[in-house]
Amino acid sequence: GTIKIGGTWPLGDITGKQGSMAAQQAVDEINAAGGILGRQLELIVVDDELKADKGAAAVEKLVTVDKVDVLMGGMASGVALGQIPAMKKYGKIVLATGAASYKVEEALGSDANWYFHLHPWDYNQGASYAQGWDEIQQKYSAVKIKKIFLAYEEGAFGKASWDATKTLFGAGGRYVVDGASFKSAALGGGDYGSMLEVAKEFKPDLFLWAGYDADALPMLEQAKAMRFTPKIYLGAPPGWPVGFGTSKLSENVMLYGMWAPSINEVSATSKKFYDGFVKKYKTEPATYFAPLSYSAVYIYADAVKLAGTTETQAVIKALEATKYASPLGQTISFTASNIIKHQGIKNQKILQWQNGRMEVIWPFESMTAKPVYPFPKWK
Amino acid sequence: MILDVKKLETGYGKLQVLRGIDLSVGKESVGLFGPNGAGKTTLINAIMGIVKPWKGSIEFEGAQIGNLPTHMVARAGIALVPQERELFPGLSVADNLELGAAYVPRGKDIIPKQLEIVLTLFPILKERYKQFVGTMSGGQQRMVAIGRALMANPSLLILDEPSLGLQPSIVAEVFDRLSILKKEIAILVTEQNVRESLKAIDRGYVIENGAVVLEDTAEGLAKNPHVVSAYLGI
Amino acid sequence: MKLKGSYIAVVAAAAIVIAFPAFLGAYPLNVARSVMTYMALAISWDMLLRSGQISFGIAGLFGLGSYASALAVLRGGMNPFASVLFAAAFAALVAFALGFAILRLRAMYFSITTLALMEIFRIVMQNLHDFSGGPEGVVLPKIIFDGYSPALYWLCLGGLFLTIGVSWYFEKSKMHLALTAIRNDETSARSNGVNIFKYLLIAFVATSALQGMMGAIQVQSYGFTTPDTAFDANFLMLPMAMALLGGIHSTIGPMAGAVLLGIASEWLKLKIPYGHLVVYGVIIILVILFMPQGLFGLARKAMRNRRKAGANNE
Amino acid sequence: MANKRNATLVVVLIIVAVAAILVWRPTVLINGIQAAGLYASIAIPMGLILGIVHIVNLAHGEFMMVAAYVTYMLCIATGIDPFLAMLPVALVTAVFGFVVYKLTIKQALKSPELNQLILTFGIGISLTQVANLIFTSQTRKISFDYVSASVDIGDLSFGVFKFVYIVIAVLMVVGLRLFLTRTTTGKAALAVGQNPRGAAIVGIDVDKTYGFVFALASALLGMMGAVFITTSSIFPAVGSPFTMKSFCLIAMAGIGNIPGILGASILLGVSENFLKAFRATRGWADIVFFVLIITVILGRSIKGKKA
Amino acid sequence: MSKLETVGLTKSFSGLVAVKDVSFHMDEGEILGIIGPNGAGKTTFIHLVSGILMPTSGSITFKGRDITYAPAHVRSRIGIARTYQLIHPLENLKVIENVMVGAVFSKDKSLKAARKSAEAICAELELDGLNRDTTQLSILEIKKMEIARALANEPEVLFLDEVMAGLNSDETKQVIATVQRIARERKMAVGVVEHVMGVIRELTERVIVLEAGELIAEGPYETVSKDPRVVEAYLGGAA
Ligand SMILES: Nc1ncnc2c1ncn2[C@@H]1O[C@H](COP(=O)(O)OP(=O)(O)OP(=O)(O)O)[C@@H](O)[C@H]1O
Ligand SMILES: Nc1ncnc2c1ncn2[C@@H]1O[C@H](COP(=O)(O)OP(=O)(O)OP(=O)(O)O)[C@@H](O)[C@H]1O
Ligand SMILES: [Mg+2]
Ligand SMILES: [Mg+2]
Repeated sequence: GTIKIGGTWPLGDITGKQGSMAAQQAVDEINAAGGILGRQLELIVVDDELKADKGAAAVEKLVTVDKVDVLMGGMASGVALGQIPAMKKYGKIVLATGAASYKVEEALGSDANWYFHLHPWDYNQGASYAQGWDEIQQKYSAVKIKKIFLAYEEGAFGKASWDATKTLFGAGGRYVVDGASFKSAALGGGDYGSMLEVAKEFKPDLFLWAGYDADALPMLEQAKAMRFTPKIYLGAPPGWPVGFGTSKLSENVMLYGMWAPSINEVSATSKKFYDGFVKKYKTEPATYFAPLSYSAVYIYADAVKLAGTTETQAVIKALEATKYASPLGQTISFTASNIIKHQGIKNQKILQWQNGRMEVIWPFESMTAKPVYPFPKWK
Repeated sequence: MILDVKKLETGYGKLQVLRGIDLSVGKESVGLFGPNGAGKTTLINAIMGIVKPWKGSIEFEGAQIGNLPTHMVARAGIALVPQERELFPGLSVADNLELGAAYVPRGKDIIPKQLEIVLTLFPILKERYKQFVGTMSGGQQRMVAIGRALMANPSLLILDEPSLGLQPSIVAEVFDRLSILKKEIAILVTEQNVRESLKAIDRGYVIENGAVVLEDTAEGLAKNPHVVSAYLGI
Repeated sequence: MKLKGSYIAVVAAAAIVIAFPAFLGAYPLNVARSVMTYMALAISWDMLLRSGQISFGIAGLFGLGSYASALAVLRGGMNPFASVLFAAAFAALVAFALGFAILRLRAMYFSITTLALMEIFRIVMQNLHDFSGGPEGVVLPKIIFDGYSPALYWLCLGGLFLTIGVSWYFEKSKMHLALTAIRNDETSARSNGVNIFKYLLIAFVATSALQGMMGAIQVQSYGFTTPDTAFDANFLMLPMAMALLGGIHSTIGPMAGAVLLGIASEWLKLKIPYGHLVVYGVIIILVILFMPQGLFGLARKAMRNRRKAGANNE
Repeated sequence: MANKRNATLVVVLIIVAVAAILVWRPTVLINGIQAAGLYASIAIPMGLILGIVHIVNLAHGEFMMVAAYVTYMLCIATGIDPFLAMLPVALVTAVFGFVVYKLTIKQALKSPELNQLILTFGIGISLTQVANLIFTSQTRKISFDYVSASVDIGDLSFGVFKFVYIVIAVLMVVGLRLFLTRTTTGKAALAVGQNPRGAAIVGIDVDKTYGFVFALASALLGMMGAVFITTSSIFPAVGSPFTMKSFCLIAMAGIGNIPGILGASILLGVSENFLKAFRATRGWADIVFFVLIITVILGRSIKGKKA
Repeated sequence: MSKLETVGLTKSFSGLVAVKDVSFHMDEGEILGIIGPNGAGKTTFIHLVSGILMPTSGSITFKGRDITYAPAHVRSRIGIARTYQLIHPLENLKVIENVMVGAVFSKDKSLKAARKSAEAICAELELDGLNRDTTQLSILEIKKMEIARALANEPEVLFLDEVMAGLNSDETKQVIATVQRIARERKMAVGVVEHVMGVIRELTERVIVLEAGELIAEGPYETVSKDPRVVEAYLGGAA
């Protein structure tokens, strides 16, 4: 029979929708190349609807009804928390493409050796950025950062970013950190005035906002109206609006991320993934969840090949030996994080919008352009 | 004949109320009597297009109106004082009266003249011109309802128990007014206050159990023993 | 005679439902839990609706119950089972206190106020970072019954049975007269000795306790809660839609509606992975347009017609 | 009655405004009024429908979302400015509102209000999800230079473009007030709202009036949706938070009190921004919205009891 | 001894004084007529006495107990019942349940006992088809049902606000006879508001006349109906 992969993503959201599409793309590619161990792969996707109970039911169904060999997917931490009891019960291999919150790791506990977390934890991300800015400042002497301001949305994502930023940048007195929350436009907010006022008063060298794509342009517009011009204007949303690069305001805005089409230039896998995706679906991958989910399928397929079986313990062993040159422009392997044993990606990328494209400026090994600094003052 | 109802049958849902009513009104005042639940209001609702006829026909000034929606019936020239009054509680007396005329043909032109008539008939309405109708007493609201229908200057005026809740002196005035009006327009009126209304009508029908059981002139009815015992006792 | 027959039917149905774990797998049990949770919320919402008050606070009390239970276990070291009772009592207490202020409100003003209260609960939980975990919520050290599916199912079923029982009592006792009178005509009710405030308060407190209890059962079964999951607007709108779909002002109606919508949503999702919610929305629209009385209303009508037809034949 | 309600709102409003200036945060007023304009101009069309057709349109925000997408597509396709698109979009949404009314809401008018509530909830889900299928959840936004128009007073620089919303709101209030109290059609609409059967009896076409009110409200909302895309990103769920906000504002003003909606919006906008101006209270800004609503509603009910 | 007494009872609605300084009393077993022009304040007066509205000033005592600000349901429980000028059926309850409400909540009867006494009252009023929905009733039946519901409260004082309005004379006579009989049997004080003078003449021993909120005349109908003020303000030429 086929090797069955069970996927749960929020199919109504662009992240999950394209994540599941990219996973299907990988499955098709592998099947076209003859499958694994002479068997074809089959992807069964169930929508988690961004709800914990639905996500849990999806896991129960995939395991007990469809009898899948492996589970993958995921985006929101809240859903992952709901799924974990069911996952624990069955001990099936899980390749998680989402769930950044450290709470998820707490809920998993240290025994969950079947859980392979591809997506970095929130604290991994923070540490990675701290490292990134250190290295950038060393390399480009013009870049000097002392004061960092974080604007964070009121929800779990923003709050986690704020906690991580405070501890990672605030410690040791290297940086002066301040922050203010705002209500994301994605949740009916969209007024950044009072937050920007605080930011402007603080006169940060680096202004970072952690929100959603809906906040990207309106925040820039309001910042411009208030003549707020930090040296670095940096955003960390999970995705960007359609055609953000075509806006004049986008020029030289920096961003945190994992993937951009420009990585095609430095990674052959990325190019293969990108071209395949566009050809198959006639649209661009909009967020990193697509290449990440694509990677999850390949990582599992490689492990099964290596193990020569789909038997759980053998595959876990094989997965521990993973070295996958992913479309994210970096090689993925699993090492321990704070609690769990199998953490995949730990570092992020720093990118910059230049001429309508997202260019990687750090890490230097996958760099596609030099940073433009400072962020140009408004005309 | 201004109104001609032939073999009318209708009811609510599956419940049949009218079982073949024949009735006509010319330039005169016609009374409609009958016990509770006989179907008087139902007949009026059918004429107004509030309930649809099942069988039979309703002709008004030579045209079939049986299937017209209510607002078209009103615009054709029939004004109604409903039993339940059906006023606009959150609008003032002024607005309630104005709306009585606003949607009938040429209604806007006659507003001042009709207003004069109504306010003379019910002086209290002039005093309470800006009061919300919802806060008025039962009888005052009845006056607004009668006034609103008069505003339209209709060719057929239908009054469903106009005296309900009115003080005796005003009841008398209303019927006086109807006696004058009947020279110009057709009037169809239902009443439990038969004694008073007989003074104002030319002819009358007695309806029982959804059918006409008696039709006679006002004098004829006043002498009819059945009418005397059932309707003129008090 | 007839009464006896329906008792037997109810007991038989209950027995079958209790025995479900014997022949159903983990997945159907999980779906059933979700359906039962919504069912209990729908019934409890309907119980207050019988007085004419449309509460928009279901999700608020559900969420409050979730947090009360989770925090009692986490911060107070309470036994998980005790925490379910504690949550119900806590929700009842909150409802009792709030009831004095808000039960004088009617119609849309009552609805909006309950909605606003729900938002306030959510914002408070979101902002009390140290106590309630803030936006990221709290994770329990372990879930009840170690996640054993049948046990979780029975726990949820217990909550549901209790809800049905209370609702049934509301239907059969003088609560029925009181609530219906209040709904139909308060003035008339008052003039006939109905202490409106007292009965509204009883109904509000009882339904709030049930909603809080279901929230606690949910949190103990999943082992975590966050403001977004605890106060999810779905816990507000779906129970309402279910009750309406099945037929309001009854116990059986919301039950039927919950089964129908709950299973339909799961089934649609599997059949139409992308875009099932469009169909879901359309189903709601169509049912309201073509079955304004709900399933139960339809059945009632059919029964009445049959009885009439029978009577005519005699 | 309505005037009294407004008077209360005005008094509270003045107190809050004075307090804001006292602590010398002029931006509290600026941001507050800008936010208020947006709230009010979205809520007013809903208030119109609620006041006359007595329907709580839970798809209200979704109607605006549709208008926003229509505007977006139009602007992308033709390159015109959203302000120019206002009229064609209003036309489209008027037709859209009318069709939705005819196909669905009209059929449920005789049912209890709860049916209408759930019906419009279903319409809302369907609209959001259709938009999600067509456009995905990824947001869209066109940038316009004028949105960042700015004024400097001393050290203070602030955006002025968003004042456009308060202008729109005021125009709506004045226009609707004139329409409802001075024109026969307006009075007829009120009459239909209070007693449809009575309205039919005097010759008012009830169905047409409902359809008209729906179309009018949708047109207003459509214009609003067109302007909305200048300052806000759009995505399928963009409208839904505004449904609840609008509903709350209307309740605060009292049903049928359209000027009150504007007053309530200003009160809320300013108070919200007042809390946002301080670090300690920033996270609680949302709560003020709901606390105020409850306070005002309860306050009114107590006063109503006494009267 | 007076059952019910008011002293200086006044109610104003933002300026408009609907009931003005009314002092009156009602005695055991008497049937009192309350008449007066439209808008005179009769309904408002009953609202005040039954607790649906609270007075602006003045006091109300029932069997010596001050009840000026007692809530409506309390007054119903201690023995004041009423009907409404506009009908108030509880349309989601069956006819019998409508009547039971009065017994269950005013007299704290069990459902069973309440059903029994409701059936008895309905039989007395010749109201049958007790398992019907109220929408199937004619006006006469609804009015009977509302009287039955008020009687199920087992009141000592009962107000009837235009209950005969809309009934024909046959039906009116029937209702009058029943009310008279029950009032006598139960020694109940009854206040009757009517515009049909025949009813007042038949039914009442004593009449009070309100005009513009004020009590302008009091006495047997025969005397009052000849009072020039009453004739002018109320009866017109019709008397
Ligand atoms: N909306 C309705 N739905 C169902 N049945 C109704 C409705 N309206 C009236 N009926 C029934 O139809 C019958 C006739 O009622 P109708 O109101 O026409 O009588 P009526 O002669 O006007 O009596 P009344 O003197 O009480 O006004 C009654 O038995 C009544 O119960
Ligand atoms: N809520 C209110 N607001 C303002 N005025 C009111 C209110 N309720 C009643 N009124 C006024 O008080 C006066 C007395 O009304 P009430 O209903 O008591 O009269 P009534 O004697 O019962 O008259 P009717 O015989 O017409 O029923 C009327 O003028 C009425 O307009
Ligand atoms: Mg009638
Ligand atoms: Mg009266």
